[in-house]
Amino acid sequence: MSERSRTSIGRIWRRGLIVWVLLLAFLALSLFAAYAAPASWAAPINFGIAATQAVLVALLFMRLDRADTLVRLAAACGLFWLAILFALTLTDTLSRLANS
Amino acid sequence: MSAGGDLIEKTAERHLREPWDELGLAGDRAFAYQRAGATFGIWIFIASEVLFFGALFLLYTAMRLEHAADFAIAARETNIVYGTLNTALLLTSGLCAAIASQASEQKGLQRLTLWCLGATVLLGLAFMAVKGVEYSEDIEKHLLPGAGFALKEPATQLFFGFYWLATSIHAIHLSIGIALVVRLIWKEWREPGFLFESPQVEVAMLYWGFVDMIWIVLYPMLYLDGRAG
Amino acid sequence: MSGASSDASTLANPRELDLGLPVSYLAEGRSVASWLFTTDHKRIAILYALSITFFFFIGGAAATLVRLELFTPEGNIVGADTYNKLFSLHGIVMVWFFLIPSIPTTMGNFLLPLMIGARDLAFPKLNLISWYLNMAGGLLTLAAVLAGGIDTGWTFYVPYSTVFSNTFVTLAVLGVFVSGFSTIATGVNFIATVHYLRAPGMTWFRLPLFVWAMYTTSLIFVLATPVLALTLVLVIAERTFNLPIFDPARGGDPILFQHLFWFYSHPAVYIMILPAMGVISEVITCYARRRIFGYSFMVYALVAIAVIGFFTWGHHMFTSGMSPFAALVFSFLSFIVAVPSAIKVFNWTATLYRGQIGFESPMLYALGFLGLFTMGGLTGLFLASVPIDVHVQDTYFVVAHFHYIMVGASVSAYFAGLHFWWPKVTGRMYPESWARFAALLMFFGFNLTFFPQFIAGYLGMPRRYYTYPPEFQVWNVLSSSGAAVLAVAYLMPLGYLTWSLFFGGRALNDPWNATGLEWRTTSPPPRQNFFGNPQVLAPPYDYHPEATPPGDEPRIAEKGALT
Amino acid sequence: MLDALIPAFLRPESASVQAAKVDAIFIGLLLISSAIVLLVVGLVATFAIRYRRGSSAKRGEMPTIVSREFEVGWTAATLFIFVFIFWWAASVEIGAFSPPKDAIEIHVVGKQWMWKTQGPSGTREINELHVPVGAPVRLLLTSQDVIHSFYVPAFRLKRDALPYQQTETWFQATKTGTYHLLCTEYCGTDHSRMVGRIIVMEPQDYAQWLTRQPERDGLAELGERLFSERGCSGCHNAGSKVHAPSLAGIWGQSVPLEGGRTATVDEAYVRDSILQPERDVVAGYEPIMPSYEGKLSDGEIQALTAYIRHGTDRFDLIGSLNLAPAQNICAPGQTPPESAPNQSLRSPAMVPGAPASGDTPP
Ligand code: HEA
Ligand code: HEA
Ligand code: HEC
Ligand code: CUA
Ligand SMILES: [Cu+2]
Repeated sequence: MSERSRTSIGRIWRRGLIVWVLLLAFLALSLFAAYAAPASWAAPINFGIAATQAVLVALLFMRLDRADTLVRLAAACGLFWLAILFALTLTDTLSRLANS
Repeated sequence: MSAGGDLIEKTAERHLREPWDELGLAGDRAFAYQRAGATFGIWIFIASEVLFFGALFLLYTAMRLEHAADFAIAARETNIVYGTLNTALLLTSGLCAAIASQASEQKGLQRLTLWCLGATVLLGLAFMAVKGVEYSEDIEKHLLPGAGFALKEPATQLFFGFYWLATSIHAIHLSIGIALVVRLIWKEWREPGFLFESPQVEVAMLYWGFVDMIWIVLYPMLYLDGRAG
Repeated sequence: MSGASSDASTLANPRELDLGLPVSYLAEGRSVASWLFTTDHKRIAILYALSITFFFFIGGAAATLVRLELFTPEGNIVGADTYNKLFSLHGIVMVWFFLIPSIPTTMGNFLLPLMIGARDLAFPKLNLISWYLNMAGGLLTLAAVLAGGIDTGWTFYVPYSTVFSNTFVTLAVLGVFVSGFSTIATGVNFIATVHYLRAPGMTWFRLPLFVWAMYTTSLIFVLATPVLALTLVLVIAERTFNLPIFDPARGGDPILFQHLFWFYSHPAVYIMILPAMGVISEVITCYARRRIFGYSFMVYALVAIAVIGFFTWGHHMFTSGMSPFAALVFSFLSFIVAVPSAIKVFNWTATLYRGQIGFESPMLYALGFLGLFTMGGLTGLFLASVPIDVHVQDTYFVVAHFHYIMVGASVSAYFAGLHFWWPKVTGRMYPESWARFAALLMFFGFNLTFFPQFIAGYLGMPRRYYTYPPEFQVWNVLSSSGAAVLAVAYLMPLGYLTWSLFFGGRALNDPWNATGLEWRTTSPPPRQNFFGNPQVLAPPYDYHPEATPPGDEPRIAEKGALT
Repeated sequence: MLDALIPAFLRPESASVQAAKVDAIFIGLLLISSAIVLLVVGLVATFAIRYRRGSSAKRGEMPTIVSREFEVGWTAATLFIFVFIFWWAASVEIGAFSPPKDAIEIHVVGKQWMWKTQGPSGTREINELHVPVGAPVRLLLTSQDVIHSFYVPAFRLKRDALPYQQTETWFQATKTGTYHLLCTEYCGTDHSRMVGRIIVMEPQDYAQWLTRQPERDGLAELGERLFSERGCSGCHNAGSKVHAPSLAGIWGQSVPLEGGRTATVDEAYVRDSILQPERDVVAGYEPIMPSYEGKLSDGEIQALTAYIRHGTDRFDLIGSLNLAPAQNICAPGQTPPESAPNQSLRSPAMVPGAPASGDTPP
């Protein structure tokens, strides 16, 4: 706690604003990519950008970067279980699709 | 037995104790404990919410894999101006929320905390307003699935089914977030100093951040597909 | 002998009756409001106990009518639609309003803080809210029943539930949805409690297995329930707003619904068995007077079941039109998840070795659990083999499989725990010989009810059938007779336990001579749980590290009673 | 051989190639499981008796190393057994996966609450399916409303029929006879009455049966017209708001009547139902059907009866569902015409991402 209270207002703002500018820049980038990139590239680029933005928010706005291991573990669990859901369901849908 | 009796008398005054009392923790550690517990609790809840929205995203993924072309056609019909504006609004509100949360941890920053909370609420409300306008235009354009739907490709209805569902679930989450923040402001107003180091600020702001992230993912799903070419 | 020792002067002495000690949690406030607005985990546990008992009898009454109808091959007692509503009601109520909350919210709520030496759960208010959500959900579902019922089965398969059923699906689904929040909240609460509120010395590998069971169950609560919640939202949206999601006529995929549903519902069956496993571990060690065999493996097994349980849901969909490749993947994973269950069964058996085994009623239930769980689990392996499942899917073989586990195992464990901790919870002893008789009767009635269903199922009798080809009648008559026995057996505890509340002997603090922190306080415990700061110095189940000392045995009812 | 271990009345009829294989696995599993149950229950009982409270059996500390060795040992052993069972079951499944090329192709449509089938040369049946013994039969299933499941216990065969999708399975009967056809996916009110028969015939009988199949005659066509002109369809059709029983596939069935009696649907019953509907009211329905006494001629009643007998549905399932017509139909005993396997009906491959035919997945 004491370590936290040393952070000055200036630092809080500086750090926050940098992240915010980055986020908006990414937003602009994905908007641009949606129109300019070839159709087959647009989706990967856009979802890649979205993922990057989400990571930024999680790490720097929601402060996962300084959180306890336990909290990080909780976040990781969410993602891991999400991966189970996606992987096994898509095993079925994709293998059905591939043959229809 | 006498020692036990003693203890009982003491506790009788403070009828309801916090569970972490008497865990042998020094006073301020107990407080940090409470805060850490609350943060951990909300993160577990967020993990749970990740699966809630994850299932929704899975639905999108599976349907889009099956009907890629129709989805691209349908996605072109959403209003990208509102969508982008809303994304920007939410990202900014996320900034305010993050600042509020960090400011609340420090003495002397109560005003900043309060202002940032206020800004967060306002940006959230602005998002809802834009969404409302967008919804009414969508309805005018007959983008509500069912009879009289504007597009003829069958799976475009699926896309809009997803669109309405995802955006309204997100809006419900956002409203809860707004309510939480308004409650914080109200509490501070009733009981100045409440916000300082309150675990509730952190909890509300983490929730806000999560709702933000959901929109970040929804944005390319709903607005960016099918724009090229 | 106690594994959980403490500061002797401040803790209640387990071997004495505490006559002079202050009010128990039961006596603190007698008004209705003091119950309805309590944040005491023990009182909330009692509230839950009342509500799930209520729902159990509702579900049981529906089952009784189902069995009555199936006595003959023709439909003669109720109409086809009523029958469909009955088994749907039975499944929905039993799963979501009885079995899933049963052990976690009653014994879990009551014992989790006691066992780890805490004053309460981490979020006491949230705990109370959970109960209200649970009740709200249950009442919504009951409202659906009163309004006219729901006939989709507990699985709500689309497009039947979304497009074709004209019963009160939305209301019932809403009820289940709301109760989902209740379980998520409970899960969050339990996890935070175990992480943050363990007493000094209560390390992870000193946790009683019941606490581990609660912890792993909570993981499933938190990570599986949201998917069900979303799925139910989709059903509601499709029904009420006509949004196309699964509607095949508009390109939706009904199989996707099944994936989402079973992603929750398969792990949910482990929600129903893990707590039972926790209870059994406590009971068996106490009445065998032995340390649990292979504690660490028991822990790993619980965690493994909770995690691997998420990988196997597709075994409910072998005939659904899912891709055969996926079917094989899921089949394989289903076999893998059975390994940790095997570890548990073998370890319980080994725990009996060289014990001082007594046959008090909780132990009778526990031994019954061992046999019935093994039977149910092994038939699960039949189902996990694709070619066999193709034959018996949606037949009574499946019905028998899951009743063996859910009723034979989980409900037995519930009763084992109920009897085991009854003295702690109420401060009264129940009549032991009645309890033993009920346990035996339940075991007998259970097997008579459900064993014939394996045969009927393998012979090809489909489930959810209101009328059936007459050659299956023999098995159904057996099964229905068994159900009557079972009904009597279930009514008995209701009778004698209620009796004991008023006329039962006062219980000692530790009538079974058990280890575990929950026995180191008065029966019933005070609002604050302990008199002082519990501290843990040894691993759990410290029954007799060396050879059994003579006289190390539960104080049985007579000796445990004051009068 | 092995199945002799089980008394006959506990064994379901076994009438297909697949059935024998399933039974073999079943019995194998049964043996393993019985051994396990005996082991567990035996140990529990032995310990419970020998180490009952107060018995004089010797107790003492167990050697500490034993525990770990035991754990690893039985974990490995169960894992091994499980993998073995999986391998066994899976290999049977994979082996039985794709139908032989020359299989007879039959389209099956499930519908609340009946099975409609269309076999080679367009023979249509309701709640019945005639097949020759010894010939592989490939079923292509779909549904018009909700999910149903096509189940023939004697063949150990089950496959869901999904709306707007096609699933498939196959069997090869080994014994002539009549077998249950059941619906095993819950599909609403009369789920348990969605039953029929599979009739397995000698190939020559089957060939004869094929030739005997009447086309739908003029009488039924007339009945069909009358059915809508006289307003019957207003109540009896599936989409109707009035609560009236569906007449699809009721011919020859027994229906439960108000008051606990049952009646078999035949000419007399249909005639009675039309002329004196209040006499035999179907259980669970209001007696709201008007009498047509004097409003229909005998000929018209006959036409309606013929229509009810031959199926009340327009039976153009191939057309209505846009399914490609079956290509490799052949009478049993003949060689199939050199047929390119119908690509769009290809079974899902075992390998995801296998080269797809037709349109490429996105
Ligand atoms: C508490 C509930 C519970 C539990 C714990 C389980 C446990 C298991 N279940 Fe069950 N199941 C249900 C409740 C449960 N099930 C329900 C409700 C349904 C039907 C839902 C519906 O359709 O309505 C169902 C349906 C169901 C199906 C689908 C059937 C169908 O509809 O076609 C399958 C298929 O694989 C299956 C498999 C298994 C397996 C492999 C396990 C395993 O976890 C079992 C593991 C345990 C053991 C194996 C026993 C102990 C082991 C030993 C003693 C080791 C020695 C053994 C050997 C060496 C062989 N279950
Ligand atoms: C947790 C779970 C649970 C429990 C405890 C039970 C308990 C029982 N179930 Fe269960 N059952 C399910 C979960 C459960 N069931 C599920 C999920 C389904 C699938 C539903 C679906 O298909 O969607 C199902 C389906 C199901 C069927 C299949 C219906 C069908 O497919 O058509 C049958 C049939 O025999 C049955 C019977 C019983 C019986 C006899 C009991 C007995 O153990 C109950 C005993 C209890 C009592 C009898 C109550 C006590 C006494 C009274 C209330 C007094 C009144 C009675 C008398 C005077 C006799 N159940
Ligand atoms: C007003 C609605 C209505 C109309 C019009 C009507 N029916 Fe019915 N029908 C019913 C109802 C309700 C029942 C069930 C109760 C009963 O048996 O009387 C029924 C029963 C029957 C049955 C017995 C069904 C069974 O499952 O056993 C037959 C056959 C039948 N109708 C034929 C006809 C024919 C042919 C016509 C037209 C000439 C017709 N109905 C017109 C409502 C109607
Ligand atoms: Cu069709 Cu059940
Ligand atoms: Cu399962």
